[in-house]
Amino acid sequence: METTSDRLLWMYRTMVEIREYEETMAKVYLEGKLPPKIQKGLAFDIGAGPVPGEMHLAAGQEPVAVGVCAHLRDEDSVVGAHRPHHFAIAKGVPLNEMTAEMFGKVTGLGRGKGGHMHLFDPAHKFSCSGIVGAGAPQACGAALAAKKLGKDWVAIAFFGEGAANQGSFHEALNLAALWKLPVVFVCEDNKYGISVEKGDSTAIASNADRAAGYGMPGVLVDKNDALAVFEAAGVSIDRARRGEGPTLIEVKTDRYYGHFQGDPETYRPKGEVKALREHDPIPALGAVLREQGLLDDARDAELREAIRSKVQAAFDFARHSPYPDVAEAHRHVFVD
Amino acid sequence: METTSDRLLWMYRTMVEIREYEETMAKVYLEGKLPPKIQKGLAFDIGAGPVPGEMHLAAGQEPVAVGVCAHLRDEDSVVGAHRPHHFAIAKGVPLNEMTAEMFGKVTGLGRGKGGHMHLFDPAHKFSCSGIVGAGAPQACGAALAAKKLGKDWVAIAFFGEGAANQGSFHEALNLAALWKLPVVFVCEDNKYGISVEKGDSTAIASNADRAAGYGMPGVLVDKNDALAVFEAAGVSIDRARRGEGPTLIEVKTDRYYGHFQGDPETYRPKGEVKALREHDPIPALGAVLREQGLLDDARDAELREAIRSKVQAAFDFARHSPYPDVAEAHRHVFVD
Amino acid sequence: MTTQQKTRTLTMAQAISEAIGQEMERDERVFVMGEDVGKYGGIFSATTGLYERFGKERIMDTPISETAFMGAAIGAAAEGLRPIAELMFVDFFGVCFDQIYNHLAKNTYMAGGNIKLPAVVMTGIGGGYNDAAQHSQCLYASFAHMPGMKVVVPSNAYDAKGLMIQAIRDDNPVVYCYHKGIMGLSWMSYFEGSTNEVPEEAYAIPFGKARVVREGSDVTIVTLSQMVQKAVLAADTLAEEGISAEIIDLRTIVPLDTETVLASVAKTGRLLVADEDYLHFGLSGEIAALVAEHLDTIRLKAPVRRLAVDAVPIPFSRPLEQHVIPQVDGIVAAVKAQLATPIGL
Amino acid sequence: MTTQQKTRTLTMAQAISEAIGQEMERDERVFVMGEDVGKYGGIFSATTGLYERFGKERIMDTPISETAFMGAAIGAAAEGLRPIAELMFVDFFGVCFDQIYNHLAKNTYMAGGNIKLPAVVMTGIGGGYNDAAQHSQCLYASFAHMPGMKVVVPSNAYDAKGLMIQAIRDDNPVVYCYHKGIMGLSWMSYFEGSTNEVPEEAYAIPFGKARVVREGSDVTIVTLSQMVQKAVLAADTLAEEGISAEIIDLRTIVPLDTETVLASVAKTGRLLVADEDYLHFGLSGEIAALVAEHLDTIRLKAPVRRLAVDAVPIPFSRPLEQHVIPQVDGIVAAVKAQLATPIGL
Ligand SMILES: Cc1ncc(C[n+]2csc(CCOP(=O)(O)OP(=O)(O)O)c2C)c(N)n1
Ligand SMILES: Cc1ncc(C[n+]2csc(CCOP(=O)(O)OP(=O)(O)O)c2C)c(N)n1
Ligand SMILES: [Mg+2]
Ligand SMILES: [Mg+2]
Repeated sequence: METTSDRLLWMYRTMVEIREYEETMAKVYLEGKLPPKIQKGLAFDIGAGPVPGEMHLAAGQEPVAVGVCAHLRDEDSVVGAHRPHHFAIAKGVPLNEMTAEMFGKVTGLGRGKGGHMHLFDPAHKFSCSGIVGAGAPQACGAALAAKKLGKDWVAIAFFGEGAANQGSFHEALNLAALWKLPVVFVCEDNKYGISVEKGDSTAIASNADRAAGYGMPGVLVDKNDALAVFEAAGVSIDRARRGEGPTLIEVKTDRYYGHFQGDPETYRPKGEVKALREHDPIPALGAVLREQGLLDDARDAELREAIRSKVQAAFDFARHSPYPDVAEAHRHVFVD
Repeated sequence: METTSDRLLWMYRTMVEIREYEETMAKVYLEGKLPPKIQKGLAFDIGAGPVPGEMHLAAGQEPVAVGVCAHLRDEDSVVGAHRPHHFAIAKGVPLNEMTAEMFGKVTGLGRGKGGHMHLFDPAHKFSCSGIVGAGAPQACGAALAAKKLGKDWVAIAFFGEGAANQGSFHEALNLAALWKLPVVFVCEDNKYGISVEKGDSTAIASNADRAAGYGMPGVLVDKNDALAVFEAAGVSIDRARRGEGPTLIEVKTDRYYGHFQGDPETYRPKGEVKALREHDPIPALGAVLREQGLLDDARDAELREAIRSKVQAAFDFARHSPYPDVAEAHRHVFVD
Repeated sequence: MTTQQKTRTLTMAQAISEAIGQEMERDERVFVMGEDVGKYGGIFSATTGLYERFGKERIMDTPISETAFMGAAIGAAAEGLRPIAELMFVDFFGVCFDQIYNHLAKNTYMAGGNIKLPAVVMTGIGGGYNDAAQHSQCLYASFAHMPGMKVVVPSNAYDAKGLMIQAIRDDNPVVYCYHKGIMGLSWMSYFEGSTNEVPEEAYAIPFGKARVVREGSDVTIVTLSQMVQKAVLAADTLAEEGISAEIIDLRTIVPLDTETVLASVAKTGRLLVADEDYLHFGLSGEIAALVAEHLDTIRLKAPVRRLAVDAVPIPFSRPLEQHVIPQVDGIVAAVKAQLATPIGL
Repeated sequence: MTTQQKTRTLTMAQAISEAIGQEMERDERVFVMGEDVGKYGGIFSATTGLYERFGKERIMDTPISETAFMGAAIGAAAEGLRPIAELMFVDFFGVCFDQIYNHLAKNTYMAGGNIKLPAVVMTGIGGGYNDAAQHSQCLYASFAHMPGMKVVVPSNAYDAKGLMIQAIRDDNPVVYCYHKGIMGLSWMSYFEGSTNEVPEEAYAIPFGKARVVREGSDVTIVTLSQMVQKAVLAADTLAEEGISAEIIDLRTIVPLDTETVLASVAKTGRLLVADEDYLHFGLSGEIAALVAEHLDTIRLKAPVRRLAVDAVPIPFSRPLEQHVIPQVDGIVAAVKAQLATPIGL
């Protein structure tokens, strides 16, 4: 990614890829779960189908992932949370192994033992966790390592606005600021922590205002826009890379699906998602690209087709990969 | 405590009492520890003497305790930390039972089972904990109860500047602000968390500046002065009592002893304590009282004598109380 | 319970929320705090319908701040309120365990009995639906290991209601663990034996009384929570082969009904502990040790056996997960192996 | 170890800081984080002298933010560094256990072995000096119960050094528990048996190998940490009365040397577990269960016995504290009672 146009195009393509991925997953996830095994009262069986277990999709939140990761290198670390696909894709985690992991296949990133909230790709320095708020301290550790190794690597901690009320948020921000660690904290404010609205969980309107409590810059990106994120993140990441310390960014973004697949979303005002989707950030960036002559219908169709194939291939790879042998369950508690 | 002069006098008397208590404890604590049991290399035996175990004294920090507690009633709650004597005394915890507790006697507040970091006096709504940062969430609970019960009680959480970097601090402040709880958070900045200076633990100079991150008032009392604390606390406590929500106060104060008795204090600049003691807040408040005609040498001598007797009586009570029978060890894990 | 009582079949989730609702009506001091306990009705439906009935002052959604609201439960309980704090998944206890085990569980003791903390920590446990290593654990033994908490682990709706009412009325901290796979949720396959007849009126089941689910003579299966339902299915299979298994549902592990366990093992001469928690340093060891301490009065016919999650995190992949969590056929196999391993004389 | 080696008598604290210093010299990636590990040298002197030698970039005082620095240890270890994070008292684990048990301990597994986390969590354990309920616990079993951590519990300076070096070199998370009452601190009465001869050069003691401290024929005392020193004194007393006790110092509880335990109990026919952790659902139960699972090959002469802290928080008051923590005379009495309780035929 040399020029800005390259990056813009990369952001667009990656957003399309994330969206395609999430929409594909939303469909595949339902396979085998509906109609469920005959059992009284059962409407949906979370443990069934090719992708069992919880599933948190990030459609709508693509700008956060691409706007930040457009600035990153392989050696930079990203720590995500329970809703990790957009970050993983933007960080370059290979789709095949990532998808296979979510199918529980031996070809997966973690040989099937991690699952969708536990994607580890050391080659692309990506990790995540199902525990809300757990990632920020770990990102501090990656940043500390960079500093100790004399590298100009940065670390990104992504988390939700709900996570920003966890004690770990506070501890990590204080540590990062105190030790001037090359870490950027990126809070995705998608308005909800499961069913709880931000106003019912957070004493102030923007987490960016919490940065002052650590003597670090706080930046609010108040629209779900890849370019806006790109700019804010660029400044912060450069700052971190120069050794000038951490930044806290909050981005207002939108969650198009339920908290997890199967979420009845009764807490959500009717029509909210429809309204949000009218401000879809992907066509918005597409329009910018078109204005700049970087995109037209033909190129768009072409890249979408390529992405569809790539995503399809990943799901095929996952589907056709074998499950691990049960002996695998007893391996890797410890490295040998 | 009706008039302001009554309160001023109370603060003075209580500071004298706290100081007398801590100085007496410092002496009694050493009994039986020095010279130690003959054992190679042993200079001091923490488990020996009438008051075994850790001992954290608050001499020098009296203004924080009295300035806040001068505004409190019996029904208001105070949650302290590992250095709790000044708060307990200012909250009206009876000296006899408190001292007996530190001696491990059956007449103690907790029948000897708590010890110096675990003083519980439900009659005066005082509690504390040896876990740094643990008190603030509990104070929120007391405040929540007041709200639910329709009472105008307030709760105070006292903790050190070291504790303000714990996750619990952040979580409690957010909860209190979000739920508009009648709680006042009071941070004692005595410059050290054991050996670690504030600048080596805290990313910003004053925790009062962290209040903005919760949308609550933050107040810095930048001198170790009872009147200054009294004023700041009055405003905050009244605000809480009126149902207008929490406040965070930080007070710059001074620790005259080591972190715990036996602390070699090698991390502390030579002469620091001596310099601090030159600004002793007790004679400072005494001078104000004298100016206002509330105190003279005779009254001072008289009240000091009364306090000395009271403290002496408490230590005598503790000393002459019996130890619990060993069967006591198995009681009160659960209430009956 | 008299036979006149009106009963209906309820899921365990319904039984729990009914119990909480009845206690909230009886006692104004009872209230609920937790993540998504309000409008959502609890991720595992333990509070369904309560928000609508009692409003947001008594069914309180919290920020994702487990330390803050567990601490708040302590402070509120000390003032005489009776909070129920939901820890959505027990797996999250690591972010707030200090408040629970160092304070909620110890303050009464350290206060020499001068304060009481009538709080219920209610939490979802267990795996089997592929929620992986951070959302599938049982962990009840980690609470039971620490002094000062009662630990309740129901296996069915009837017990769940009576034990919840007892938990709320108890003046001590109670950790109430419901297994997600027996709640009777509409989105998770469950063991139907857990959905059973529940009286409409409030009733309390005393703590420390195990239930003999099924009498038998060849082996005692000591178990709890969802595993009770698996043990029942296993016993059916064993019975077909002429093996008679006695099943003991512990129901509470603090207090632990040692008498019922010892009497049963004395009778059958064989002990199998079937547990979904981690194998080592936990519940199954405790039950085995209990028997080992009584070998002067109990004559064993076979070595003790333990089935549990053997020293691995819960793997995500479905075949691996089903392999590491003991299943019905594993119980059957363990009993048969035990019968084939006599203690030599 | 050859006999030519130069040895000196060191306290356990000296042995630990020497081990860390030697490894830090050998390997630049090793560093220490924790509260008061720097200028102060560690509250229990586990890092004494290291700040002066290695400076504040490698001996890092942290804020009182255990979650932050445990998390930082994970992140740094994933990048190839080898952090040693001191949790000042193990009692504080409740504020940061999520980072430890859900992440440090599980990430390698969830990554299918694709990442390694060579971190040491070093922590002070134990009571006996009246530090009350929140500063006197052992809690090693709570770590050992969870998969993914090795757990080391040395009883003397020689072992402490070799096990610390092994811990630092191990590519997996290791929880290293030093008992405060055997560190040989100048301000706390200690068991002198823990201060012993230690070679100057670096050496590693492999994990999972218990040490037979003393051979005997009448009873096997399985123990660890400070309790080993108490057991030795108890065995001296017992020997005077003609009772021959074999003492096994587990040294590590994950991995657990089951072979040595089983072989010894098979020989003596009696097992006493002497432990300073909580009695129920913990270490003593695990050891008892191990034997109970092998009753087809082991012939017991007496029921298993366990000595540990019996379901109460550690009380502050000196006589109560000394009563609830097993002492030398308690071990003596337990062995005698065991000899008086034969298993009838
Ligand atoms: C410590 C912890 N508490 C609670 C949960 C349950 N939980 C999972 S996701 C979630 C909401 C998170 O909200 P937010 O941080 O805003 O992220 P979003 O889901 O909106 O992306 C909750 C409460 C958890 N996984 N970990
Ligand atoms: C969770 C936790 N971490 C560490 C400690 C050990 N410790 C006890 S007091 C203390 C320093 C506290 O500093 P501060 O909050 O400033 O209070 P001060 O001692 O200065 O009054 C530390 C680190 C503890 N008790 N609890
Ligand atoms: Mg959110
Ligand atoms: Mg301080």
